[in-house]
Amino acid sequence: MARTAVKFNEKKVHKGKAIFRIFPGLCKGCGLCREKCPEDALSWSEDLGVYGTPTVVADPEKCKACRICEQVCPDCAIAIEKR
Amino acid sequence: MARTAVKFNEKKVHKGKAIFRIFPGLCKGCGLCREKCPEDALSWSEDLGVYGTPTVVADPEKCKACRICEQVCPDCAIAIEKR
Amino acid sequence: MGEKPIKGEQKAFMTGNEAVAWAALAADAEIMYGYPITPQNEVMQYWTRLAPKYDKRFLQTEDELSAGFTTVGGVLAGRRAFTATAGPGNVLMQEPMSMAEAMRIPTVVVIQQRGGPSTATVIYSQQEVTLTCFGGNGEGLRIVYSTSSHQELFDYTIKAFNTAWKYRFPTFVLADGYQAKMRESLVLYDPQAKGIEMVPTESFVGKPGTPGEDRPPAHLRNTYNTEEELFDVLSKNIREFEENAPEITEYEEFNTDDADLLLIAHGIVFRSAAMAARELAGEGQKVGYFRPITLRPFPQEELRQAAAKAKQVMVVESAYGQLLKLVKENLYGMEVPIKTHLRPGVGITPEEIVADTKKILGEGE
Amino acid sequence: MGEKPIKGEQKAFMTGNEAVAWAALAADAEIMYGYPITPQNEVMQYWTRLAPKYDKRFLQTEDELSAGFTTVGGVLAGRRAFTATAGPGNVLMQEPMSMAEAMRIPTVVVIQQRGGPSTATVIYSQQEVTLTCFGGNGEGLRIVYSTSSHQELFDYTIKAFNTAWKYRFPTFVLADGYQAKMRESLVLYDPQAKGIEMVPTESFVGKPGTPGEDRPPAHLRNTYNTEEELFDVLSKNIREFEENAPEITEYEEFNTDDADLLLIAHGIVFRSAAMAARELAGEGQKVGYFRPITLRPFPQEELRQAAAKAKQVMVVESAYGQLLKLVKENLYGMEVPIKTHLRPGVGITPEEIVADTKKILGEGE
Amino acid sequence: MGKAVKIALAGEGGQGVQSVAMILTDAAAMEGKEILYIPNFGVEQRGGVSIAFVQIGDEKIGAPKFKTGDIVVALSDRAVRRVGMYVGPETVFIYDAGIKGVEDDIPQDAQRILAIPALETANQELHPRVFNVLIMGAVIGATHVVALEKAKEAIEKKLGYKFEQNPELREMNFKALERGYEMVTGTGVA
Amino acid sequence: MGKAVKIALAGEGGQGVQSVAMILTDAAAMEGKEILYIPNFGVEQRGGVSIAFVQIGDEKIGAPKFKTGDIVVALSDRAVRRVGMYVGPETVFIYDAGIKGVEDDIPQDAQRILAIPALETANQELHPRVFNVLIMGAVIGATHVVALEKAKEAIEKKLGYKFEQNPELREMNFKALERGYEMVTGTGVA
Amino acid sequence: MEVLPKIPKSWNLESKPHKFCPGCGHGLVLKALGQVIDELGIQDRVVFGCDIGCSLLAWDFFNVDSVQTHHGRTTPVMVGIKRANPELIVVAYMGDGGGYAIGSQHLVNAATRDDKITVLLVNNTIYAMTGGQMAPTTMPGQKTETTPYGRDVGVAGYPMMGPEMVSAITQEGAYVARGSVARFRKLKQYIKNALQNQMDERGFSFVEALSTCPTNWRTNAEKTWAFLEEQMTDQYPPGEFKTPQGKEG
Amino acid sequence: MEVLPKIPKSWNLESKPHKFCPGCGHGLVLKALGQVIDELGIQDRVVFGCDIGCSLLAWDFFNVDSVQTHHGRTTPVMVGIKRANPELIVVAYMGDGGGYAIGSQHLVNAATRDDKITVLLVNNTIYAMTGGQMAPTTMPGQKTETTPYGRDVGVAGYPMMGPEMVSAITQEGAYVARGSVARFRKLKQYIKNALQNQMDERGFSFVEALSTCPTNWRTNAEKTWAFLEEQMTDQYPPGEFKTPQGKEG
Ligand SMILES: Cc1ncc(C[n+]2csc(CCOP(=O)(O)OP(=O)(O)O)c2C)c(N)n1
Ligand SMILES: Cc1ncc(C[n+]2csc(CCOP(=O)(O)OP(=O)(O)O)c2C)c(N)n1
Ligand code: SF4
Ligand code: SF4
Ligand code: SF4
Ligand code: SF4
Ligand code: SF4
Ligand code: SF4
Ligand SMILES: [Mg+2]
Ligand SMILES: [Mg+2]
Repeated sequence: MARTAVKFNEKKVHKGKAIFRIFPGLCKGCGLCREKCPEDALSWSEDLGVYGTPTVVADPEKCKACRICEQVCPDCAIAIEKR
Repeated sequence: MARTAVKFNEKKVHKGKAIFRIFPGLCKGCGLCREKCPEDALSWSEDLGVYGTPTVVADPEKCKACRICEQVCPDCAIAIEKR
Repeated sequence: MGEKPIKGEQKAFMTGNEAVAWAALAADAEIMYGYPITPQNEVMQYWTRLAPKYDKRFLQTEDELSAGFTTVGGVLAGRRAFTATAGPGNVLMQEPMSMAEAMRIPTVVVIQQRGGPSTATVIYSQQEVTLTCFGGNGEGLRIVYSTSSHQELFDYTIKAFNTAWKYRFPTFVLADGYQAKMRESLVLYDPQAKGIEMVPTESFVGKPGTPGEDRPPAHLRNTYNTEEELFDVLSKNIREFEENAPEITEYEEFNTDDADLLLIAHGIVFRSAAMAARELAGEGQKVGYFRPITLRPFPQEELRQAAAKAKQVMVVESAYGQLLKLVKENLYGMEVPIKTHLRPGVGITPEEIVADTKKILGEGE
Repeated sequence: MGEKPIKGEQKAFMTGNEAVAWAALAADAEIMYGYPITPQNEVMQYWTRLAPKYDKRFLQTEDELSAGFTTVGGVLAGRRAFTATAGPGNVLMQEPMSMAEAMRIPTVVVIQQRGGPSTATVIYSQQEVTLTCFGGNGEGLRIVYSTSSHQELFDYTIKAFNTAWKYRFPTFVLADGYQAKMRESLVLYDPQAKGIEMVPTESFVGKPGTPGEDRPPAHLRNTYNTEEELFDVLSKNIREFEENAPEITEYEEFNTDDADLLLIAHGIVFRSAAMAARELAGEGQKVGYFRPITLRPFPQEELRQAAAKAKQVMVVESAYGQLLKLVKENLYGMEVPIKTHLRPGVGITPEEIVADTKKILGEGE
Repeated sequence: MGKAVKIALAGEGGQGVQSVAMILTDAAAMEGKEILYIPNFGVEQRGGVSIAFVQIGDEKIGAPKFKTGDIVVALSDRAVRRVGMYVGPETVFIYDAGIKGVEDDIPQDAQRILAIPALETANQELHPRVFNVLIMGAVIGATHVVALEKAKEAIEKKLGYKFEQNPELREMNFKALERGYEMVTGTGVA
Repeated sequence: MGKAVKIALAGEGGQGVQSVAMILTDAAAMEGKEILYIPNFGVEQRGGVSIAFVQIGDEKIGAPKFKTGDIVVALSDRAVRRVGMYVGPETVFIYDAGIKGVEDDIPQDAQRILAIPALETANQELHPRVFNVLIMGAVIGATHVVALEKAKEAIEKKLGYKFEQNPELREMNFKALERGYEMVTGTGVA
Repeated sequence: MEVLPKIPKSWNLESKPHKFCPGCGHGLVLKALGQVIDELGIQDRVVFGCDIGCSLLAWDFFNVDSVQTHHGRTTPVMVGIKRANPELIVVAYMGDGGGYAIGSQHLVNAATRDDKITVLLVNNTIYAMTGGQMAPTTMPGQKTETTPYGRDVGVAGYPMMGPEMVSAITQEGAYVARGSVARFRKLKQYIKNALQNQMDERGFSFVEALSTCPTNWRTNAEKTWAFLEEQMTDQYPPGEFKTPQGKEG
Repeated sequence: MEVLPKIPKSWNLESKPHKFCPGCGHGLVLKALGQVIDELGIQDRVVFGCDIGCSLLAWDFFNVDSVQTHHGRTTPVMVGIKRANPELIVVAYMGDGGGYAIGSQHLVNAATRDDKITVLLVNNTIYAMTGGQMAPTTMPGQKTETTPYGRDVGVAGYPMMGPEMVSAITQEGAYVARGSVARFRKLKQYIKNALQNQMDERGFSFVEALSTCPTNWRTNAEKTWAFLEEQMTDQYPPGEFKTPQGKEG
């Protein structure tokens, strides 16, 4: 199972209200999450996703850990944990 | 056109309130008309219809020329005229 | 489960459609899916009368596409499932059967041929041979039994389930409106009493255990991304079809040694051909017959051997050259002259064949 | 009516689907009915872009049954109507086309073959030959042109309308996913400018005058009460099909005199075969080719003549023996050995054919 | 090629020709004969002429239909017209004497042509309902394809439950069978 | 059998290989060449590797696909893996030098293997958007299948309307074309 | 003087008596349709399409151009004709099997597309032509050849409510009604409204006609009427379901 | 420690990232379905059938037994399975083309028959897999590959209202709802209700999911959401249309 996390290539931001995890191995860079974040906390990241397009990253200052981005991601590429 | 009448073999009862015409060349003896006559004026006739089954004939005493029998005949085998 | 529908053997006098329903029961078929069409209707009608007594099921669908695809579903669920159709229904049935062919789903379909093309007649023909053997957008990896009597309808309907489940190709019992509607005698039997074991069925989906944990999930598909992927699947299926063909093919022949004329016919027309051949043989003429029982795979070698010994052959069928095409294809390379007696959509009597045969043999003199 | 879509001649570089749409416009087709399916989609997509400019119509239907039956309706109303489909859509199209066949309704259908059976691939194959020639529950009274280039797609789509309306048999243009999707050059033209007169259309229903008074009503049917009635209709249609066949059949051949090997191929595979033959001929080998352009009716006499002069023939196709069946059937009685190069569902390059040919010719030595 | 007797029975939908065929073939089956019986069928549920093609013999029967019958029976004007095609020079053609307007349609080339007063007899002497049994008697009389007694057994099997309630019915049916038989044998055919 | 040049171009959906093929074949068409161009296509609308099969020559082209390309270009890791099958001993194989983790997948038997810094050059010297034009330049450099000038004409035809508004774009495209060309010719392939 | 039966002018006398069984409701529906064609004066531009099912027996019923199509396919053939020549008035005539089972995709999609055609569907609760199998409209408990012990709704399903379904998916210009041959005048009016709607190019028009099949019901005249007027009418409420806006219901 | 993405247990990790395009709503619908399967604990007895259309890309999406069928034919295949083995919980997963066009006869008849199956239909207003042609659900005025000048409802017809239609023909035990991937929690609840309804053997259950197709809509993330949440939601009101009696809506 650890294999999967490796495969999906977890990156995390561990600051502010949430632990924000993005899995570039799943992210297709569609941007649906960015549009839906009520805090405008998501921006494009340097890391590239499966299709070679930018993934997203959360601004720990802004993120309220509402988990909307996680919910709307069609690829399960985001995992939010409240801290 | 006269040919048609011949073909359908008109018979008529010319008494009472109505001229009742039956065309045995059309009548299949289904009996739908008999059931629907509000005056119970129709009975089976000696004449045979297209399928060798009895046709119907109206009792001039009873018939009120309501034309229901004409209307419900699926084969257009009855023609009623008020007198 | 109720008790066995047939115990031992039982003489009966019934229609072909009834024989099919009894055969399906005897074969322990579990569910029929169907859509009405003449001359197949009575298969469903007998099945629906008999089925509840033996805990069998039936679903009348909205059309033949659905009848075929629900049958596919029934088989996927691991049941001996079947359907029956004819004519325009058989045309529609090709869509589901092309899926069954692609995915090696052992469906059983009974076809009662009627006049064609289009609605044509509800009566009779042998015009669905090409359709049943090669319908769909594929290469015809199917098994087709052409029956000629009620006994055979019964025998081969039972056998069809075993063939289908053994080899996993869609299997057809090909009869016609005459066989469907006529009454004649036959012997019904319990296959087991005859030593016929029913090939066990197997679920494609819904096996025990949690997929991905206790066992791999079934991931069944008929669509491929690249030509090469498809080619590999097709090549395997074709190879298996061809390897099994010799085991599957069946035929019947008479008087094939040194025949002046070899009659070739299938299905009910074969009966007329056989009677004609026997009569003429009785009169001292060298007339034999060859009858393919499996139209697909075709008994190629056997026909070639029979034809090799004949001076000429005559293909007799109630179609305009559908068996004829199979014969020519399978006899390719030989030079034996082929005569024909082709009557699309109408029955053929022994008398007609005798007359034609005599003319031909007369010509030859 | 808008102005002519194409004036005179015009060089173009486009996909085959686009060429079909332009051809239909050039042929003054009036309405297209269709249902999406890869690789045919762009025919509709170009037609819907172009049609309104020239006062043409389009209807996207709910499925291919409807696309076929609305096309039948459009033709009955007296319009040059057509549809296009592929693969599983072609399977469904057989129901309406069997009605068109029975009633002699001059429908035009463009088929872009894809992998089969079932959904298989959306890409390419030559596996719909049997289906297109003989699909349905009848005797295959259809006309099937197999094209091999965009120029031919354009030419034969125009011609298909004329053939259909002249002979009143359903007419098919049979191409494939490669031809549909690839781009190459061709010359578009206004048929009239080339001296091609479009065969006038005629209404089957809705003619002027009151039926039963000014003229007899059209009472069109495809169902008959007795076998004999059907037989008469079929016999007439078969006779007319066969009588017209010599006028309809088309073929192409090269180097057929005294060939050590005659390649037989159709459609886009023919291009590879032709290149292979020319290359080998260039190298001094006696290799020719024969290409049926009409697969139905089949150029039987012409192939027999060509094959008679060959030491052996090789059938090359992206199917498992569909052209091969036609060849065997039509060459029946001859003994010329038939080799095969059968690649169901995958493309065939000239190189492969050359390699195979050399092996065979080598063997022969 | 078979000494099977070929019988075509034709009439209007209500005249019961298929019941005649059913009972007749049941009787033959009881005698262990080989039988093939097929009704005509078409798109119309009623309205067409109903025909029963029956063949009874000692060996397996070949084709279900035949060009020419040994016995062809027609019970209505339309039936007369429809079954003409099954009559040949060897055929015994039987029709009901009460049918009108078919003078020109009676086949000319039959071996023998018999007009029997079946309908009249049934209506007047027996009951209209047994008309078809009377016809069955005639067919047996013309063919001897089954024994009269077996035919009675078959009738009993089929209608026994009705006879229980109304034994007179049995009487009438058997009488009809015999009358039909006599009509044909009495007129010298056998 | 044809001196047609056979080119296979493969990349991810967004990398524009089909546009390269379109412009290239347009240019060839302008030169009166015979061309056959076919994209690969499958059930997935995106997500698969996009391949353009292009053949350009003086005579009619035969089959649309080929076993072995003269030039095979791969622009992503998946593309490298996917097009290996089209590489033979006569093939010039070109791939982007920036692709990681494909060491084991680079075909071994090609005539020549070229890793060109196309992505990097486009990103750093020009603009990511002209990456595909740069690739076109490389293909032309490797094949001389059309004149560089014709390629510019074709680009002009296709993108002229954009260049009107922003003439710098034209500059950048032409530059990309030339840089691509040089990358290959400069490294000695021709 | 010989007098003619009162037969609609648009009927084809050559094919009369027609091919339907004694007491068959098809005759009544077609009588209503014939009278409507006469009254609207459109005999010269009606195209009548009949399905496979007993409706096919009407292939030469009228002196109007007629096409007999395939089972369930009359709707697309008529749509094809109408789209190709909108001047024509097309009537797609079919049974409940043809319309609600095998051809239901065509009905549903023509309705949604708002094709300017008239569909006239005969609901006789049965597959009549094939000898009396269950239809989508077979009544709960009704015995048919494929529900020999009566239609068990838990297994074989519920009756299809056609006009209700068509109403749910059609536009404002559509006309949807259910009539009955037991209420001839109403039925005729509905058919007339439906054709008028097509002539006015308002939208799709659909009439289901409750009808009789004494042959397969195995009913005499009395029971035939009773089944139609009682059971069927309870299950299938007649009336207009949708009338085009700006037009009285 | 490496942390797993929050992926439903019933998803098949081997086939992830899945084959759908970036931003495709199919992924969301299948996420909801996956979570429901997990929560109901039925991974061992669900059979998942997918249609031809982008739904086919889900043929190996789950760790549940799955069958990819033909275009429009997933309903009958699932009906066939359910009838043959009622223990299984079957989900017929399809697009608007498969469900409302080519397979509409199956949808309508399975609904009327009250088959105990769950149909989950993805409405993305388009034929996505074939490259963006008009679907029955294409919005008025919407440009597609076969309505290049926008859907002209007078010619190409009106959007198909699926749940409305299914509601009109289903029985009391049926469950009918329309959700949207923009309202994930509701959608998931509807899917759960639908499956629960099947498990309870109450009746047919049907959920339409409004979904996105950025590839064929040619929209960026912003416009994708806007089209779904504004235009589509206006045309296609989400909500529960039919809930089984004795159960709260
Ligand atoms: C494709 C196809 N399937 C089945 C049939 C057989 N068939 C002919 S009529 C009919 C049913 C007719 O029922 P309905 O439509 O209700 O009309 P009715 O006869 O009751 O008037 C069927 C199933 C056919 N002709 N074609
Ligand atoms: C019989 C048949 N006709 C047509 C097709 C082509 N086809 C494949 S997918 C599709 C449309 C899919 O649209 P939809 O059902 O809405 O699913 P989506 O791709 O939008 O998710 C079509 C028409 C086919 N595979 N089979
Ligand atoms: S929604 Fe998911 S796939 Fe899309 S950009 Fe956000 S994290 Fe990536
Ligand atoms: S958890 Fe909520 S606030 Fe934080 S990034 Fe996601 S959507 Fe924005
Ligand atoms: S309704 Fe007509 S056909 Fe029936 S019995 Fe009366 S007159 Fe005769
Ligand atoms: S007209 Fe009226 S009263 Fe007279 S017979 Fe007919 S139904 Fe009876
Ligand atoms: S079978 Fe029924 S529907 Fe058909 S014609 Fe006879 S009565 Fe009418
Ligand atoms: S084409 Fe549309 S529906 Fe299909 S996978 Fe891509 S985004 Fe999803
Ligand atoms: Mg009906
Ligand atoms: Mg869709």
